[in-house]
Amino acid sequence: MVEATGLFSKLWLVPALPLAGALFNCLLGRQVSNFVVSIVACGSIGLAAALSLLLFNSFLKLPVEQRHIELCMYNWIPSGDFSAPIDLLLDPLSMVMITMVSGVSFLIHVYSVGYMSRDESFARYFFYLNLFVFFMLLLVLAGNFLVLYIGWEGVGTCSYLLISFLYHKQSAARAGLKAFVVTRFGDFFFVLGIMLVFVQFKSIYFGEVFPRAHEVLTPVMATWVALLIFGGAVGKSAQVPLHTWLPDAMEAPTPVSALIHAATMVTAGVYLVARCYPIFQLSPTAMSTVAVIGLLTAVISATIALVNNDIKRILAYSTVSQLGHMFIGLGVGAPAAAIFHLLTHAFAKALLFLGAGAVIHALHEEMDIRRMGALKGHIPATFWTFLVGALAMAGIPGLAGFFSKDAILEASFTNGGVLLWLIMVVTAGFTAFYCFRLFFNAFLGEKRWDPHVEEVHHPAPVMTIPLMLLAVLAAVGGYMGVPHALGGADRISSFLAPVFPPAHHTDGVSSSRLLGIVLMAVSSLSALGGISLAYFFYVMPGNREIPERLRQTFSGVYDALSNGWYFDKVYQVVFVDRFMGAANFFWQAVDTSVLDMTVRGLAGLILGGGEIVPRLQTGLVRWYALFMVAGAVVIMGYLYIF
Amino acid sequence: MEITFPAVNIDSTVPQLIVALFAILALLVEVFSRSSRMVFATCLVGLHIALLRSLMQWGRGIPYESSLLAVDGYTTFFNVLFILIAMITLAISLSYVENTRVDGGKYYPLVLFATLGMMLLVSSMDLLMMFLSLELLSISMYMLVGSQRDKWVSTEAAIKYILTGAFASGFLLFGIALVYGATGTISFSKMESILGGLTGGVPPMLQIGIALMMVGLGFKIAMVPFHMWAPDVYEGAPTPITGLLSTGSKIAVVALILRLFSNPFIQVSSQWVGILWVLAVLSMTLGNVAALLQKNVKRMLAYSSIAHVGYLLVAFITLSTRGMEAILLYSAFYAVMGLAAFGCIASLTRAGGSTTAGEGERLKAEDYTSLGYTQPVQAAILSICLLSLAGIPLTAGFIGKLYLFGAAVNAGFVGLAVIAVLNSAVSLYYYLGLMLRMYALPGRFAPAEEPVGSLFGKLVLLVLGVTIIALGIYPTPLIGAVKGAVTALSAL
Amino acid sequence: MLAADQYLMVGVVLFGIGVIGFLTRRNVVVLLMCIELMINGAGLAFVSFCRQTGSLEGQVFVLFAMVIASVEIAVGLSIVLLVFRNRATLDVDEMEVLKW
Amino acid sequence: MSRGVLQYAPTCPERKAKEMDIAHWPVLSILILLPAIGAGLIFLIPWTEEFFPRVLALLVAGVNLLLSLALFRAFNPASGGMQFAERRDWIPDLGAGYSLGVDGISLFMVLITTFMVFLALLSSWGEVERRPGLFSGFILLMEAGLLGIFLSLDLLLFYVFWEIMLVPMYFLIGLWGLENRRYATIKLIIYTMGGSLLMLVAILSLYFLHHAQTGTYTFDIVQLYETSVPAYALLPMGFAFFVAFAVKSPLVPFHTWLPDAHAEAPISGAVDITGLLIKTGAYAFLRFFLPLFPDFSASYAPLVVVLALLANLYGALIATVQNDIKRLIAYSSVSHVGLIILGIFVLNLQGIEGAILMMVSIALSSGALFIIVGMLHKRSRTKDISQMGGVWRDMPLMGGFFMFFTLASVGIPGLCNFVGEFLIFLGAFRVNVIYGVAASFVVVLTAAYLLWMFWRVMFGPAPERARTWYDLSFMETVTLTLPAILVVLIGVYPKILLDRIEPSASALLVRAEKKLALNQNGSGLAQKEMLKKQTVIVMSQSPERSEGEAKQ
Repeated sequence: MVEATGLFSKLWLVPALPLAGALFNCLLGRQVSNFVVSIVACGSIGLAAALSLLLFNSFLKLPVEQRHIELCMYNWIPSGDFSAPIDLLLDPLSMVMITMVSGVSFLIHVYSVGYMSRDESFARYFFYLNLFVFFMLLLVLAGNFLVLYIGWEGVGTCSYLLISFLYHKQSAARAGLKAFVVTRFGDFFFVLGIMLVFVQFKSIYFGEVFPRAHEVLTPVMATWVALLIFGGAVGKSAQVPLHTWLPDAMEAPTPVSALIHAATMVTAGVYLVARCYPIFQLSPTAMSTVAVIGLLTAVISATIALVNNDIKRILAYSTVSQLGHMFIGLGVGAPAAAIFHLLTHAFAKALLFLGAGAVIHALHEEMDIRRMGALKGHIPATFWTFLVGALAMAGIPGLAGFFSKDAILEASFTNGGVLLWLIMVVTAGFTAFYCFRLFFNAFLGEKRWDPHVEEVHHPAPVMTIPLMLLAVLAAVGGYMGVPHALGGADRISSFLAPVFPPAHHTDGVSSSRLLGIVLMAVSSLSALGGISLAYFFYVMPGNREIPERLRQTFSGVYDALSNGWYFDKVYQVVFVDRFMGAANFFWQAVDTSVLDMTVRGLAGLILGGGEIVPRLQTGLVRWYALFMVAGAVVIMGYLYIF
Repeated sequence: MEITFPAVNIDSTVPQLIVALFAILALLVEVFSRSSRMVFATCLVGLHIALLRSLMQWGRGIPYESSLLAVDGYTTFFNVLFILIAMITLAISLSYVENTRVDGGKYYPLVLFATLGMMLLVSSMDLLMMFLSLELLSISMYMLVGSQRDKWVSTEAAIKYILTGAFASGFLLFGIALVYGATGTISFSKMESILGGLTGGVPPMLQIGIALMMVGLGFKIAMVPFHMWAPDVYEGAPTPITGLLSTGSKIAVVALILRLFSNPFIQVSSQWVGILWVLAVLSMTLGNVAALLQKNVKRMLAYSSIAHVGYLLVAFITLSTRGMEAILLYSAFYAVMGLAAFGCIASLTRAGGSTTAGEGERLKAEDYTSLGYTQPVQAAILSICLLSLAGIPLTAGFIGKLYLFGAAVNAGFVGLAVIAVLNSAVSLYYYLGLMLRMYALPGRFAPAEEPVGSLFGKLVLLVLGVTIIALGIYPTPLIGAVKGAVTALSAL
Repeated sequence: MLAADQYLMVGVVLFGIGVIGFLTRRNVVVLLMCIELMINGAGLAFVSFCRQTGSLEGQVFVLFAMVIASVEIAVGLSIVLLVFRNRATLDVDEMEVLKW
Repeated sequence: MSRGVLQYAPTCPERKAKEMDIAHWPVLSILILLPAIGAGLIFLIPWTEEFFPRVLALLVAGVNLLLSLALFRAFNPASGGMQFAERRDWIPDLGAGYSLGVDGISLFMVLITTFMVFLALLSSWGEVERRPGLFSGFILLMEAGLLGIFLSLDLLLFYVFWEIMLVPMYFLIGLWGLENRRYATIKLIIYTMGGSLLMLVAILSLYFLHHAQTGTYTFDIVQLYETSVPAYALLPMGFAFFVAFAVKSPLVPFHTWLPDAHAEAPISGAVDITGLLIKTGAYAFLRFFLPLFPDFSASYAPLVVVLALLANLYGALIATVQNDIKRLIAYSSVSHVGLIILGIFVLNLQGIEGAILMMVSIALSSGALFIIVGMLHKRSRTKDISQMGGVWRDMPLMGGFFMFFTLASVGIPGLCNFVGEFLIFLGAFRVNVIYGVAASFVVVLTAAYLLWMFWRVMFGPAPERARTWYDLSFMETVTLTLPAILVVLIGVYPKILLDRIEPSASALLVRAEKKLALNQNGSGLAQKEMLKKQTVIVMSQSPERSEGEAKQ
């Protein structure tokens, strides 16, 4: 481990700048004009992005063995043998992450300036957004588990705040609550994981835990630790069975969905697992669990996306399924590929969301793809950029998504087996289909707009320019990891290699070039198939009723899909209702009845005595005398007996 | 056979004599100058002289053996206490007597006679002396209770008191007779030696005798089940006299019981400790429970004083030095609290003695609503008394209870102590309840009301209130005195 | 002649009559008389004990007891007068304003 | 650093110079007396204008706050012993002394008390319509009593303050309470008085027990710590103490007085004070129960822990379905208190430090929440959540504060509650995994009920009458900003507290362990276990210590 020197000692500025921006907008945002607010917000993030690029630059200059820089700010929680300092860790993984996070969030900030321009709580929005970026950067820069947890909870909180940003909408409030509580459920396991790590290692530093993992942990313990941490990841990255919050989270303003629920926060789970990879490695059980969960998620959400009609929800489900792909990548031992996919997906999906935002914006908050169409002519910039994004997402050769996805596919073929690979190929086809179903419905075909839309809003340049930049990234982003199969150097995985112990994982070095190429061809074909099917259904005239007929014939399946496989309903019945029932029971029956009644009863008894006892006091002298005599007799009797 | 008249050391009994003298003097003053203020002055002067005289004996009790009177530290302690009680009673009576048209000329001397009775009772060393002084005390109390001649409740209280009282003293007398018969003597000291030498079982005659004496004495201290008279008489009697009843006469009898039961009868304590245990519990519980919902404040305090007798008994049955100290301490405290409390009620009386609210005496609890804002002084003092009676810390009552329960715990009567503390928890309800009522925030249109009570009376009350707090914070001096008195008692 | 304890018996009986009378009769004056009976019963007991123990204290006691009794009766009667003036009744059961 | 023994007078010569400024005058007595005197003045002087007594009260509270800050500055963090100790005889006949002292545990109780009292007076400034002067008098009285509890080193003195607290509390609820106040006051008395009077008996028996063993009568806890309680007396005595403290804390099932007390006390200030009042229970567990009855704590710790866990989850569960916002927060503090007690009775360093931090944090976060509810009540005249909703539209500033403190209570890292919570979880977890799991699960419930409450109050469509609910005034903003700053400070830099708490906490544990070792011959399997745990803790002090011993 290397002490931070030179430029690296300024590392803390990367998260600090967004924080500063956030504080400014929090304290003064209501006083200053929107312009100042946006300058401060975007400026702070921009500086952070620039700084991280500089860091990247000088980081690449370092020799590989020195690419592990820690910067300890101060000791946060010292208690006996436990101590959790605030320390930042810069290694290839976090380097890549901060660059991506700061860059993407800068673009989205700029976009938001245009998108939110008419919102009255402009400052509040940018306060939340900057705060989110701060926590996200802290998360990826964390040097120990607890700091990571700060960022982890922080981004969750900001996501909650931003989802329920439109506070007057009950649905938004509900979605925010749901998002927070569901992810908190995952965090519960994460906390346990952290404590278990401490109990095992007597330390929570990444620098001390991971190197010693293989000697400290017994296989069983390793499984426990890994699974607990993975629990956190499942919650945050919306994996089955905790995926239900993400689609609802689309209540948030679209840029927020782009930033938090596509590019950055939801990928934190992937980052976490990648970060803890040395522990996961020790437990095949954990690895296969990760893979299986990922696969389930990928398939389920992809299928749901096939039939959904809400433009943002389609993208949300697609996000979930892509995250599933990343977890598969991790599960089959290709963490670098997973991170690679994380990056490309971030670009592409951010692009798609922003494009969707532009569409929604254009059609006056219209979200249903059935009431769109023929936008090509109206908002060309959006059209072209969206096309790039869709292609990249579908994994058309040459674009970013292609390389990363195929890296994972290849790894899963070699380590996971043919069946896994097949399912993923089919899923890739689904992906291509729903992406272009969305695309065609929105931009091509005839107008199906809502009558009240007489003319479309044209996005301001602050909105289109980020789109274009992202489009470029989505297009060329893949070339950081051209596989060896295609004669590339796969720089990304070699760059990340020091983070992931060179155990038995085989991304990059595939068994043979031929096999690699074959696999790519097949997956590309399935993608093209999906696209052409979508084209056949939604663009070629006269075929629009085919999907209708399909829907009638397979109505059962359709309902299942359109209801998201009934997850929400089941949860409502099984958990929420039960919980409320129990709570009511304990309150009514136990607290106010049993416990309270005992007290009331006691008081009543005593006060009742207060009513009765004085009644002996009849006011009659002879009665009193009688009492005295009785008393005398009793006493004499007592003395006589004892 | 010849009668030997015991030599009486005049010097040692001067305080008592002074009190007697001035009582008579006061009567004469009343005859010649018809002003009750003169009588009042005479009595007060007399009491002051007596106080000085007995303070001169303070500490050094004259150690001398008489079959009639013992004059020792114990007596002196109580003499001082009783004289103080008498003074306070007079002080709080002054405005009350004038407001309620009581015949002060008879009233003040009677208070002195009662005091004399108490003093003699404490120092009496044989059953005869005891009986006589007890009767002196009781009879003057009978008359005092009835002294508010134009109020029926006062008269009814008097008749009830005298009927039940005389009935009780009948029991007492017969008990004395039986004890005398069983032991053949009426002198405590002889009796002690005889009972000490008692071989074999206790003769039934003695048992019955003790039982009957317990009836008689229990009546005077209003111990359950001989308490029935107390609430009625307390309610009917003129308020300062209620104070005297609940403090002076009760404490005097308690002091006597201490002397009698912890010296001669200690020999047969196995006989009566058990029953006293039961009676203590009964007194505490019944007193507190009955006080809970009382609408009449005087009556409420009457029940609470029954409960306090229970507390005293708790310490008494430990029969330990610690217990004795606790009892003396607590009776001193209780004297201050009780007098102050009834003093406040008395000083809230308006001229023209009808008993409806606002006009005349404040008796019903409703009359006390928001009193803290209309009559701040009395309300404040009364609250201090209530807190002290409830045994809230930093008041005398807490220290007293601490000693009482401490004695019980020390002697192993933990169960009894637990019952006692639970009782005082219950008692909080009515003490604090009254207090809460007194400070209930007045409504927007609370009727204005000018303060009542003479300045002199308020000053006295103020002194009492301060004393309660002072003793609660720094009781050490009093504790020293108490220890001296108890050593004197056990030295016999 | 009679043995001492027979006097005692008479005393006890007197006392008992007094008690029962007090409990059963309603006229205030009669109640006072009953008390007188009780006290005299006690006195008789005293005297008889003197005979047994041969000491004189008992006798002295009796004399004092008589005096006390008469004083009590005197005070009692004065209060009874007061009652009668107020309420024109001697029935003890009608004196129950103070209760509970 | 010196541990185990309590030494009066601050150690560490190199800090002497710094301490000279206040160390040589009885700062603790002044802390207690000042508010008492202030209250006395307010009660005794017949004020014509309600304004003056309130200003006086505010002044006194402010001075006290500054004084306690000076105390904090002069406090020697390195020593685990009692500092600024004062000892005089009070009732020599009983051996009761007037002895005060402050250590790392009580220091922060004192600070939070003075702070919250000041805040309570600020917040109730515009809120009390009737007799505000009298009100602030009672608040000052409470402050005196609270500080007395936290500072007294003499069992009798402690009991005196403990009892006396009830009176102002009773009046605050009884005089200014809402329609149901009578019932609330009765409950308050039945519970707290019943409990603490039983404790009085236990105190007395301990006192005589100590005399029987050593021949000296004393209430000085430092000496009473040495008393070894025989087995037959252990259960009843320990139980009496336990009940008294558990009622104050309040621990389920002795908690039902709290929701009423909170709900019926209309003035947020009063409620804050209640919030402080219930800290005395937990504090007493630390200061008196643990060192006095370590063997009781050891043998019954599992039971207590289970009870605490129960309280923790039960409170959260019931808070979920409350419609009265005050009751909701009251139940949430029942849940938090369960956590605190858990931290205390897992009997290790993290647990205890966490518990202390938690006490401070709850006082801040819940206190602020109560203040906000009070402000809301002042405008909306209702505590019924269903009457509210959409408040954010008209009161965005208050909404922001409300959100902030809600998140603090939810336990977001970076805000105060998280640190305490996490340490408690950790302490529980390393004693027994099940404890840790059960305790940690509350984070989900807390989030659920608090954010749901927030949703129902602040989000959604606003009622029409809400138009009249003006946003925070300047005074109110200040009132809320002060705790907000502390919440962040403690959340971000808890080291300030932990450094000072640690020596005292470990001294506490070491003492308990020592006494336990003495009573070991009295045997009892649980005690042996406990001893093992203790050694774990004490070993865990030394940094050079190989892992593995903490493997459960």
